[in-house]
Amino acid sequence: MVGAALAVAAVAAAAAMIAGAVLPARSRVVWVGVCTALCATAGGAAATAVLTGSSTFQANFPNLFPLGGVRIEFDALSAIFSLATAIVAVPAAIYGIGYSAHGPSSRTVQIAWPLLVWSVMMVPAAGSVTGLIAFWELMALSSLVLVLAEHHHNVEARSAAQWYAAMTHLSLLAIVLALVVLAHQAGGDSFTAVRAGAGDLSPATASVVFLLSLVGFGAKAGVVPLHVWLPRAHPEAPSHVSAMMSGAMVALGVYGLVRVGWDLLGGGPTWWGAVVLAIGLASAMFGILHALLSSDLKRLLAYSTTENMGLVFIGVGAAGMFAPSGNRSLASVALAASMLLVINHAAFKGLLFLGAGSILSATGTRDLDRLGGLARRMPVTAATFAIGSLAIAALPPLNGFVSEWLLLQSLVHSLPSNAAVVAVAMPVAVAVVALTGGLAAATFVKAFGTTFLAMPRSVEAGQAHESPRTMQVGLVALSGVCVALALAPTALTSPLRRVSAAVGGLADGAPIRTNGVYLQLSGIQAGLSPLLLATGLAVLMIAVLAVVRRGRLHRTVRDIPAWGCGRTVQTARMEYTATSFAEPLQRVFDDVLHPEIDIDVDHHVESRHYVQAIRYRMKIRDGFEHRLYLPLLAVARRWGDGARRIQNGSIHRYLAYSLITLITVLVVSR
Amino acid sequence: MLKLLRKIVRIGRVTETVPLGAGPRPSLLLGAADPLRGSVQIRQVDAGSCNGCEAEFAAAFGPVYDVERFGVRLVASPRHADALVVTGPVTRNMAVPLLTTFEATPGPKLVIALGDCARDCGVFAGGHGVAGSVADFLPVDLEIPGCPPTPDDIVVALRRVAGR
Amino acid sequence: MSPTGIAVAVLQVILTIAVAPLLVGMMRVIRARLEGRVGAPIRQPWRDLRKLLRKQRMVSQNTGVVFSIAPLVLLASAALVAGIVPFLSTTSALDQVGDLFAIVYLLLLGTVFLSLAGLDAGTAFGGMGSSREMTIAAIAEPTLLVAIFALSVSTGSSNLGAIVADTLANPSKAASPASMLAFSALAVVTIAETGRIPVDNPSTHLELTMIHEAMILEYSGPDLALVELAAHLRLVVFLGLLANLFFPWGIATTAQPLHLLAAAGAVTVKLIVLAAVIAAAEVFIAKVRLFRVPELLAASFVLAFLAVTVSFFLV
Amino acid sequence: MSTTRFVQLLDLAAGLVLVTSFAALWLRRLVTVTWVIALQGVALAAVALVIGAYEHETELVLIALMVGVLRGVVLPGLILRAVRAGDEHREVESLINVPAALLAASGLTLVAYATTRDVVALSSTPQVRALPLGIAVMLIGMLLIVTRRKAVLQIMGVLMLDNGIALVMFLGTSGVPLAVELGIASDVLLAMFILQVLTTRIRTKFGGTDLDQLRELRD
Repeated sequence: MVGAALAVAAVAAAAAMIAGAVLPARSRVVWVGVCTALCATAGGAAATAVLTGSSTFQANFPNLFPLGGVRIEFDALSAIFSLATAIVAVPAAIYGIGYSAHGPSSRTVQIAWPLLVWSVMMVPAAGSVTGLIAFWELMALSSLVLVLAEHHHNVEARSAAQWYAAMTHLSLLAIVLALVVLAHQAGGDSFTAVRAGAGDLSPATASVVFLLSLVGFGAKAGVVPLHVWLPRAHPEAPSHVSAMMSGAMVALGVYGLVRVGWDLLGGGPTWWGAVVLAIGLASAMFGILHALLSSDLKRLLAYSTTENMGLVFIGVGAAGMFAPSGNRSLASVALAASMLLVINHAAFKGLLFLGAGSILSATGTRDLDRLGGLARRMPVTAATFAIGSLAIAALPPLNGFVSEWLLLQSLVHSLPSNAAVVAVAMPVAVAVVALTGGLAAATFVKAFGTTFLAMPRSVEAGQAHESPRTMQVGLVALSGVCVALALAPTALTSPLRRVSAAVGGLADGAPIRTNGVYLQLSGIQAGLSPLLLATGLAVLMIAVLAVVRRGRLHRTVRDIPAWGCGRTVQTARMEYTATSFAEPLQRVFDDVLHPEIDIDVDHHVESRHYVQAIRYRMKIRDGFEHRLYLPLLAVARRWGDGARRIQNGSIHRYLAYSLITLITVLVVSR
Repeated sequence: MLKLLRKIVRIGRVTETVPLGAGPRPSLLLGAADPLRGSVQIRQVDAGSCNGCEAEFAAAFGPVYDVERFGVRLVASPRHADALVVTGPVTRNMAVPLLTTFEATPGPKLVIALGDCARDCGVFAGGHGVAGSVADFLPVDLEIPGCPPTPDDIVVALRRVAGR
Repeated sequence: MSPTGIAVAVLQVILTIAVAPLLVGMMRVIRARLEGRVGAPIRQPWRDLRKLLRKQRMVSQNTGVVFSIAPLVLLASAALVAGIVPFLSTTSALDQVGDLFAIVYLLLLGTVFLSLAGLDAGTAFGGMGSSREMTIAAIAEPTLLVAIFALSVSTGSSNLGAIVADTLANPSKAASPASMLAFSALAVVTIAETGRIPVDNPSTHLELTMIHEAMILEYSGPDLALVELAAHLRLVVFLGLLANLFFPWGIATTAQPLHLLAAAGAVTVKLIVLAAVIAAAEVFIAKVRLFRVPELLAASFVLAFLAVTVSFFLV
Repeated sequence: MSTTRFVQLLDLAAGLVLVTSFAALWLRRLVTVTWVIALQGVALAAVALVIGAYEHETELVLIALMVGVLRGVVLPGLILRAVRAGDEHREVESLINVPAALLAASGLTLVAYATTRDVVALSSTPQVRALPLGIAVMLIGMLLIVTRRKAVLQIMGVLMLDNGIALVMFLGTSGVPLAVELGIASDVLLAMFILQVLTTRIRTKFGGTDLDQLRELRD
């Protein structure tokens, strides 16, 4: 069953790529979309089979590459990530049909897109070092091509692609190093062999491997300080690709980290978890603060991805801290929170990026300060974006809340603990998660409010139309997933139990128990029923409506001007913009963010007491980029300039280099 | 803080204990089924007043007259209001805002013209910037004469509106 | 989820809705008395609400669905919380439905909807109110959750019923430093979240100083009634939480009518005391500048943080 | 006094010492900060009193009274005079903003707890378990000294630091004489500091501490 589904996925991906290569532009987009959706569905089916059954699927292709084969090992940990991929990929592929029709429909893009979906699906399925690296690189290359999709009319895309290429290869380098050390020690390439051989590693080597994989996979997950590519690359890619990258691809960073650190290496000392937790805390805070102050919709979503990956890291790190001190049931709760967040994040971030794509294609802008009033022009997009916003802000009764709740429960019940570092870290972690939650609510009130409510702030926003059917289908499907995950997270209890059983170094047992309605945690006296919360809210709203019956005595007056304190006309310029909405919080976090603010005042020609115009510009630099990367780049450039002197085009000199090399080789290999 | 506490204890209640006007009066304005009975929210509009009426109006809400005890309260938006209290002659610049405010008030609603200027432009009648009295623009339900009216007058009038 | 449990929950919702405006009316009377005035009678807020329900509803152009459903969500979320918090009895059916975290996020849901409604009309003041409300809500969040952390450390659960039962069983816990620190932290947050002085002035008429009022400038008639009732209800919910989490005495542990009656009396007394303290304190302090509010909330955060540290290390 | 009551009272008094040090970071008016410091002195005295009463040590009770008078009344009184003698800027000026200072202080508290874990684990008497509070107060006192601009506030920081040391001594040692000697010595030193600041302030304001001119002040 699992094998057949994976085979269907591979065939469908191949069919999509062939369709992308040979069909004419018009039908190409449709067939690529359909085949990609089929590929993702098949992958999702395989993942579901593994998560609901109890078997691990294995297959060997020993002679796929000249030097080694590829092994497929599809266990519950793989499956949960493949499921997340399927959740975002199927709607994104359908959405892509409508989106690409008037946008990125070129052959290159249409070939790269199914390849990306398939490789993201298959990275977790890889059961050997070679396989993992092969799929990883396929994923990196196809996504790089897709980031460059719109480079013709977008200069930003080129610089984004450069950053992305550099970071992704740095990441690959670290991953290859880590895995090669592991495989070398184990004397085998398959994960089974590596797992068996990891026991013989010295603690120091294990820690080095762990840190290398943390760098490599952390860069893919976009956590601080390796996040710099993320807010550049995700906004520039076509929106359904952004959804795929943000919803599913970055999560593979978490997959890799858990797989290498706590499955292959079998877990390590408490400080591994502490480091992951610290990175998670920093990423969550950093990501949400920048998302809050960003007025570019897709950039905001990209920074929020950094935040969410930070939260996932917090869960993984907390689990990594609990497990060595023997609190394994709590560790499984923390891990379950992370995994649930990965699934939820795929659903709501995919949804929000698709929504952003609809807005972008309807208005041509993603600048929040130029949007507004889209709710009545694009009702489907507005409704689905609202669901996504509420979900990502972790508000009940939507799905984001369930994972946030699990995460908080696992952090809160860590005390009393006998490890000092746990005792110190957990209050800080709870505070950061709480602040992140509050700021996320503010961020998405801003994002939804300034995009969809009130009056349009530009002509383009005023002339927007609802997007084509296929795009709406994608949006509605993903919001349906969000709602389903919100009302019935209990369905995920046994899959999460299998995941925690699969990660031997971290967790065991059943993190969540359920009787179908309530969620109950192992070892923690706490309950939650998202379904009953939603029912309660709905019942109370209906009750209020029935009791009050607004407009019973008097007809409701509609379409009157808003009350603006007696002023005669209301224009969109009087509205709060996204920038002004975030201004109080920007002031609060002034010392952390150091925004650059320019205010230009133009005075009236006749008297300087009258003001003609005031321009306010606020720019927030990415502190890491500014302080860490740019100096590094400057150093690298200096080295590059030095190196250029060696290469001056003179054939004589090249011959001389050859001679010197030859002599050196002779001397060395004497 | 201690000083303030001592002051509170020493001064006690300063509100006039004798009810102003005679006893509670039936609402004269909206009939027996008066929805405003016992609760009147007021939005005050200065249509061009000299601020004399405002000073007296504010005094009516102060500790001594305390019209709030009859269920009258000032609010910040005409959307929350039941009655508009308009002061001053309606100046050219305030005519449109006054009408906007009236339109922004949900019904059933009342308009109260406070002071002589609001009734008939008072001493400003025929002035350059004056567009007319309040009645020229809005249906006035109640007039409070005086230049300015005393807080007593204002309290009596507002009690009629509140029916208490 | 037993029928009696559901009955208790429904009873709690109805009682808190009935009591909330009266409590606000009482606070206004206390304030008036301290200012040397007589003040409106205690039942005045109910009169106001009744009148608002009979008034016309106005919906301005540019607004949409959000503007219409925000009052419903706001009131429903506050009412649901009123059903979950153990006001009368620890046997409420909703106890396992949501814990303290669920309560915090439910209240945040209401805030978020009201903020969106403030943006919906597109007026400058509405946006200003929303922006400020979200600012305060966001930076109050850590205090709330860390205070909950402190409470649940000693009990081992974040479920309200469990915390209340635990305090009932060990009365000395109420006087422990952790509990007192958490109480002060939650008290500051209560003031911030319910828009009282020194964070917000509920009776201001000056738009520039408004937070809560600015968001609802656009509501009229029945909508306004719902928003105001929800605001009253949130105040009661917060005060009730403070009262019963830290001083749970008098609460019923069964669902017998007599016990419930006694519990209703006890919780009313506690609410009156807390409300009176807040109302009296408001006379003595001035509203702080908006950009000093973070300092206030930082202080409350520190209190909550200390509560966690102390509860873990000292006890 | 029963043991549970003793633990509660001790925790309460020691907790109050810590909370007052946070309050001193939070408040802005110099006069209020001085009052808070005085309260801290009283709380410190209460700690000594509680321990003395529980262990029936008359000496410790006497010391408690002395500490209460000295740190709750005399030293704050002197500081108050120094504050009043200062210029009109009676608001705290700080190098870092208030929320940051508060967060830093909570971080210091955590550090205090984390570093004293081993000591606390060694003997778990209620006194020793409250020991981290004293360390935290010391650290916050240091923070106050480092971050504040005014000499008066730095004096208050020193006083807070001193309170922290005294708290640690009350909680950590049962050797009373040492506590007395150190405590008195540091108090005298502090008084000297304050007088120095006071005279400097008077000098900057009136151009010197010339006695004749000072007499004019009285008239």
